[in-house]
Amino acid sequence: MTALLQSESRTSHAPVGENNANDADRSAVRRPDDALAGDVIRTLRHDGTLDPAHDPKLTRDEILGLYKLMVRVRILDDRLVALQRQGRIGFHIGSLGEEAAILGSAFAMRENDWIFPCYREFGAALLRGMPLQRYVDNMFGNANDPVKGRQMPDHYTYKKGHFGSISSPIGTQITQAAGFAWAAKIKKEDIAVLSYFGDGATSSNDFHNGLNFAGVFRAPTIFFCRNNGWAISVPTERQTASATFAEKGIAYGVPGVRVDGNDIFAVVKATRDAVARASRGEGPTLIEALTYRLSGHSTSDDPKAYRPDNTLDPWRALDPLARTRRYVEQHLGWNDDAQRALETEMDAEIKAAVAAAEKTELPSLDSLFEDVFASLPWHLEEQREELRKGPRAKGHGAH
Amino acid sequence: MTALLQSESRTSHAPVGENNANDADRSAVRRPDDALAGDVIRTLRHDGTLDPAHDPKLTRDEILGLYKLMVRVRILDDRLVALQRQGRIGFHIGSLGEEAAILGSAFAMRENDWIFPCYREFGAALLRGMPLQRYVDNMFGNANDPVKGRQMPDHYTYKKGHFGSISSPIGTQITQAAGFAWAAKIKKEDIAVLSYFGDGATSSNDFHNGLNFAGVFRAPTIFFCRNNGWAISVPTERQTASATFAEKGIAYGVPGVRVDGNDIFAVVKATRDAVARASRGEGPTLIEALTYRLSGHSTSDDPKAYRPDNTLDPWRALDPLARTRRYVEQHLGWNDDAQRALETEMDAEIKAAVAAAEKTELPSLDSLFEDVFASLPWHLEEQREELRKGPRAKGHGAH
Amino acid sequence: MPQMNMVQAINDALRIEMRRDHRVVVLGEDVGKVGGVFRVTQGLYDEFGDDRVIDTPLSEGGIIGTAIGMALYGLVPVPEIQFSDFIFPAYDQIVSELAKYRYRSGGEYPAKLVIRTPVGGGIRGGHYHSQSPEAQFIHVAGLKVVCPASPADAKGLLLASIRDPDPVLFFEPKRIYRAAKGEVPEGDFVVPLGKANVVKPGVHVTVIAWGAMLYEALEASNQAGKQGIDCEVIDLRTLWPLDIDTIIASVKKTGRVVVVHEAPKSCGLGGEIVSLINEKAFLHLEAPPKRVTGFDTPFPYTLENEYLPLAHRILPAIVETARY
Amino acid sequence: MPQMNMVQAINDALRIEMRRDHRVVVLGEDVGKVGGVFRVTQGLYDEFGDDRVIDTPLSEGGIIGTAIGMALYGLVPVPEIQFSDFIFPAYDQIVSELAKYRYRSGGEYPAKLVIRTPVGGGIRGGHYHSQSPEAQFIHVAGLKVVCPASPADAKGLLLASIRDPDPVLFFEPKRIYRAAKGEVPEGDFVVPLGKANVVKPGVHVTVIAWGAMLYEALEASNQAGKQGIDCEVIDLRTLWPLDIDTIIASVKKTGRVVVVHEAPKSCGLGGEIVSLINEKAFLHLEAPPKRVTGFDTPFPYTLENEYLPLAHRILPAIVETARY
Ligand SMILES: Cc1ncc(C[n+]2csc(CCOP(=O)(O)OP(=O)(O)O)c2C)c(N)n1
Ligand SMILES: Cc1ncc(C[n+]2csc(CCOP(=O)(O)OP(=O)(O)O)c2C)c(N)n1
Ligand SMILES: [Mg+2]
Ligand SMILES: [Mg+2]
Repeated sequence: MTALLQSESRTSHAPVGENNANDADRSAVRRPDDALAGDVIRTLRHDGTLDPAHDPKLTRDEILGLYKLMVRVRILDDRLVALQRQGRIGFHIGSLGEEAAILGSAFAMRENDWIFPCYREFGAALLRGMPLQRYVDNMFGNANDPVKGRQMPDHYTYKKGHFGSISSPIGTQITQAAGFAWAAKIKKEDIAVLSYFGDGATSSNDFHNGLNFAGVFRAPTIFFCRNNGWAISVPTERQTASATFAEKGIAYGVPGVRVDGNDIFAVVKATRDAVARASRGEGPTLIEALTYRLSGHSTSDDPKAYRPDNTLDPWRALDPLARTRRYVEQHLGWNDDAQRALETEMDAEIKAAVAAAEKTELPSLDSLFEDVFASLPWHLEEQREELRKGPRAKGHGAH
Repeated sequence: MTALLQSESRTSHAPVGENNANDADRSAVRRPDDALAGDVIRTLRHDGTLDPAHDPKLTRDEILGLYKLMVRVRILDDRLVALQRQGRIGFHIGSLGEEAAILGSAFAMRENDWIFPCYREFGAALLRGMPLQRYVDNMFGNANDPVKGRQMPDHYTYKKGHFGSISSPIGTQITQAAGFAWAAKIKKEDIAVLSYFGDGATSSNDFHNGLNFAGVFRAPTIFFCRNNGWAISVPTERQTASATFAEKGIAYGVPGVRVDGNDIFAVVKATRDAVARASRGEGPTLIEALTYRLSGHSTSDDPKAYRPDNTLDPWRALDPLARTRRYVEQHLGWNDDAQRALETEMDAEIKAAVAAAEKTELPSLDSLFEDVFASLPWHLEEQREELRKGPRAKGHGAH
Repeated sequence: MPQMNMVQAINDALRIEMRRDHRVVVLGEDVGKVGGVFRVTQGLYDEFGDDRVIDTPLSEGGIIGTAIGMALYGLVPVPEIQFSDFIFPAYDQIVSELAKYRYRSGGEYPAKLVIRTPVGGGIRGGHYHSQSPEAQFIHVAGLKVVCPASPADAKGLLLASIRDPDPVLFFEPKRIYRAAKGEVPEGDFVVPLGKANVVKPGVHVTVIAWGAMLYEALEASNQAGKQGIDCEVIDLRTLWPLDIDTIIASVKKTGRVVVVHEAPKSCGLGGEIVSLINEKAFLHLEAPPKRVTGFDTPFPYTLENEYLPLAHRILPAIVETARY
Repeated sequence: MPQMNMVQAINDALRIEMRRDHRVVVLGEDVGKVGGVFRVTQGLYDEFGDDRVIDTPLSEGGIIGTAIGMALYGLVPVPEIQFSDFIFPAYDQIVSELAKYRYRSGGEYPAKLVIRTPVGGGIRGGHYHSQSPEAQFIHVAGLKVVCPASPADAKGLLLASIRDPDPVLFFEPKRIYRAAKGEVPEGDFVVPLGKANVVKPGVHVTVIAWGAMLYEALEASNQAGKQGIDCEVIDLRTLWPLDIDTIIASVKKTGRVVVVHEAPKSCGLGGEIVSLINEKAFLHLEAPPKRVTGFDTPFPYTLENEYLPLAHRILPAIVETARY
């Protein structure tokens, strides 16, 4: 009898050699064949057919709708990076390469379900109905920004679409999602909550707390880990010594599932299954979506400093957009004309939204003091008066 | 193919029914036959023989030495509770029922190894050579208290015996132990670090951080979880939905092992194996020692409010002291006379130590300000002067 | 009116509000079956069940993080942190999340909850069962902070806190949990947040205190009275946002101030009060405002009564200030 | 002497000390191969290797908790927290453990480490890449707190911090990481902790600042000079324990004080300084000490320059104080 609970050999991270992070060759970069080995759900086969065992049975319109949204998200990403390079917005953090993971999972949620986002899921917000203008206004932090110019770009909200508040500290939304779902369970409302986070976030206090509480109280939470290989410059093999992220669920009595995150069909299926489990009262699920961050971490990051560009090639070959496009071309009659029309349309939409956003004034001085509390206490009233009467900072004379 | 990583059915906690904490019958109390089911290392069989597969091969002197120390620890525990009830000390947190887990694991460590304690391991400190007087002085918080009366009773240190500093916040020592061991590894020193904590502590941020860092950096740490069934009034099944605590190691690539914590032979064996692994450079091990808190949480706790006394009976039958005593009586010629002599001796020792501690003056006023920093900054000098010249609090006129 | 101690008064408030408002849930370590290590939640588990009085795993970050989620859903969680010394594993969720939620979401997601936690020294708890961390929360914009000194205030302020739209840290001075007894109005009863209480009017020195130290301030003031010094003693009650009007009115009358608190002196609330008085009543000051506080050391065990700003340390400060 | 910016000066200090003292290790998120998100540790990984310049998992609690363990072992860890806004998941390890280790162990286990972390606004970082949490650490006994304003001070103070026997929080004002340039002594060079720097002597108003706001204080003082107001500008450098002698000597000369800091006003270090001045130089005060600080709101994104206590807000405070 051996009582040693050994984790299986590592399949997800370093391509070769043993798990000895401290001695490991740090230049080793995860290749898809390592990452996608083992028990990973895949639906969209390399030959362009769908594995019936994991087919979410999407309608033609659903598939085309998802594909179009993937394209829109990518174009938007591209334009926002350009705007940042031009100095017109301050920052952008995108989802290049992760569109299938993000859109597939958000799509699988029911209308009454909720999303507790990380910072890369603007695609999910658009899917939940957030107007493009609202998003772009946030990128400019202007007076129409849903968060009133208080947070950085990519930190918007959209309550109407059951899309939560974004904050920068890694992981905090995980525990909050568990609490939200738990509250729904207490109130006997059949809703599920989707919480997004990265591979790096699995090391946070909140991953531990969120999964543990959800496990104990069977909160209908779907913990969706976008394993994109990196936490800024830190590769997954430096993040944990566990063989996979999915198996971390064992520590919490939470079933874990691994899915090809660049396969939008598989992502929809895995997330739907998790929603069904939650709805049956069986509690939370941890989904590890294997994908890859094809861009830098954000516009502030230069990935060349730690990741030779050619190591991306095998992952580029698995680009979720290209894979989905092949499918819609093969099976649903999509073609270059349709693609061009879509791109043109999106271009125009973005241009219009940007133009409107740039024309919009900055948030008012008074807005600096609102919403700290439900109403203004004396000390903030005094500080507001001070700012109102005082000289203005350079460049803010307008409002 | 199912990609669902299901944890096995629960063996450690609620005796019957499914894992649905929120609905579970909260009066369910863990019974040893449930707790000790499954892959649990046991050496000392119920018939009094040792399972050769897990025999640590202790010498006669070692066994008798360990047994005697178990007795001393229990007597000490008993007297300290009495002193608290008499109002002569303020607090005690004991190890009733957990002596085998604590002493067996500490015994398995090599002389150069280190211990990062929780708060119940005064037995381990004594095993590492801490003079009884030092411990008792801490219980009285007098001028000879190693921590100068600054912390509560049971918060001593013993650096000479490689025994760390005790603090009340649950779990913090786990991460520190990992860092200490990691530093030794960086310095290529062959030492291992034993970190004690309870089942409740597995829910802390630090459990997550300590195990994750130790896993990634292969720090030679032995994470020793005293699963005593309770975190004050909260039973283990409310602490986590994982089937065992040992399997939490999977989340960190850290092997987990379960051991009968009331079997001192098994505990020595499991810990020695972990030390050997660490020494071979194979990194950390998580040990779950299945034991039971036979007393209240501390002298401040009244367990009758949440745990009917008779539910303890099956665990009392597994009392580690009684089990070891049966062994030494059967095999090593121990008898009632020897027992009485030992008890008398320990009684006298404690009496003497208590008398000495009670005679010792309180820590000096000046000691209040020392050791905040290596030397006294101006503001603490001023505060010290204020206290020196000011009127004294009632009852502290003496110093 | 019935006589209650502070534990009973808080328990009463929780029961009243849980009966009235079904969104209110209590969660924390040992709060359920056993009713909390100080027995403040005793009996609530039996009345309201496991879905509303919830024993949680041992993780303050988990307690506050999930409570925020519950609040976003629409419940009104009243989590308990067993000792305020153990609030720090949840500090990130409190200061980075809870305090900023309404603001950072443009008002879309207010996160309303009340964190109850025993505070301060007086039970021989040493480093980790004695601290008073109010300043570490006041400095962070977005939190209200309350600390009652009497059973009636404990009840009335807790009910006000639960009904207030903003997140509240409700510090319960454990030294007087059972020692402070008094009449407590029956049934629904609210003491408004943001209003200090002039416990004893006077003309020579303004003494500002709260929680357990209020009684020490009163004791010292009585002793000062025997020397002809007539103190005005203010119980702050709501520590943030504080009742600046009451403070300034008193200082304008007396020109002399002593602030008392258990927390270490440096960057404590005392310093803030002194600075505000400088800003608003400088020309009225006839003596330098004094702070009588815990020392800038960890909280000690044996010398607890030397560390605390008890009456024997407050009295000389009052006398010095009066005679300045 | 070579010209350096602050990033280069800190890098230089780390390199010098790592060469001199093999116990020094650097750890944190992205500090290794890529040299930190601000490139402060650039090149150290190549020179000292993965055992001494360590990329860690994404957990500040893990970074500080293991660093404490390393320190107990005898190493001298210099962990980096990527932004001081992200220090709060480690707050418990810092305030409950690091700050108290020497004290609580009766001196047996001092835990010495230096936490480096970028602080303050000025890079359009919004709520979570802009805060200045010094007061939340000063209030806790047992920590030293440093914040340099020039490249030379950054180097000298960091070397002093690493060699100091106590734990140090070393805040690096990111707004001037590259903007502040100056001559930096080559090789080993120490600026002692606890000594403020009178950057500009003057007789009318004492202006106290540190970090990036020092330059705003200087700018405002220069403008005030044009109105005939001669300010004495003090760069605090070590925020705790602070250089009380320099402050009091200056206030005794000027009788007027303006304190500037980015952190929110309430319970900030400014309040502590004002209170100390009250205690030690009350009769010298000719005007109420003023605080020009961040507002008591979360740190905003778009209106960052309205929030910060920049020169345009400091100047009126100086003028008002001078004319009081
Ligand atoms: C608590 C905290 N620490 C550090 C950071 C800085 N930071 C921002 S994103 C990031 C990496 C996150 O990696 P991962 O979780 O894998 O998400 P990804 O960016 O890959 O989607 C870090 C370290 C932060 N935002 N919060
Ligand atoms: C961070 C923190 N939260 C709460 C407490 C209060 N507390 C002290 S011991 C304890 C239970 C610990 O249970 P466990 O880890 O199982 O250890 P055991 O006492 O059973 O040995 C609690 C909740 C604490 N000391 N620290
Ligand atoms: Mg990632
Ligand atoms: Mg336990």
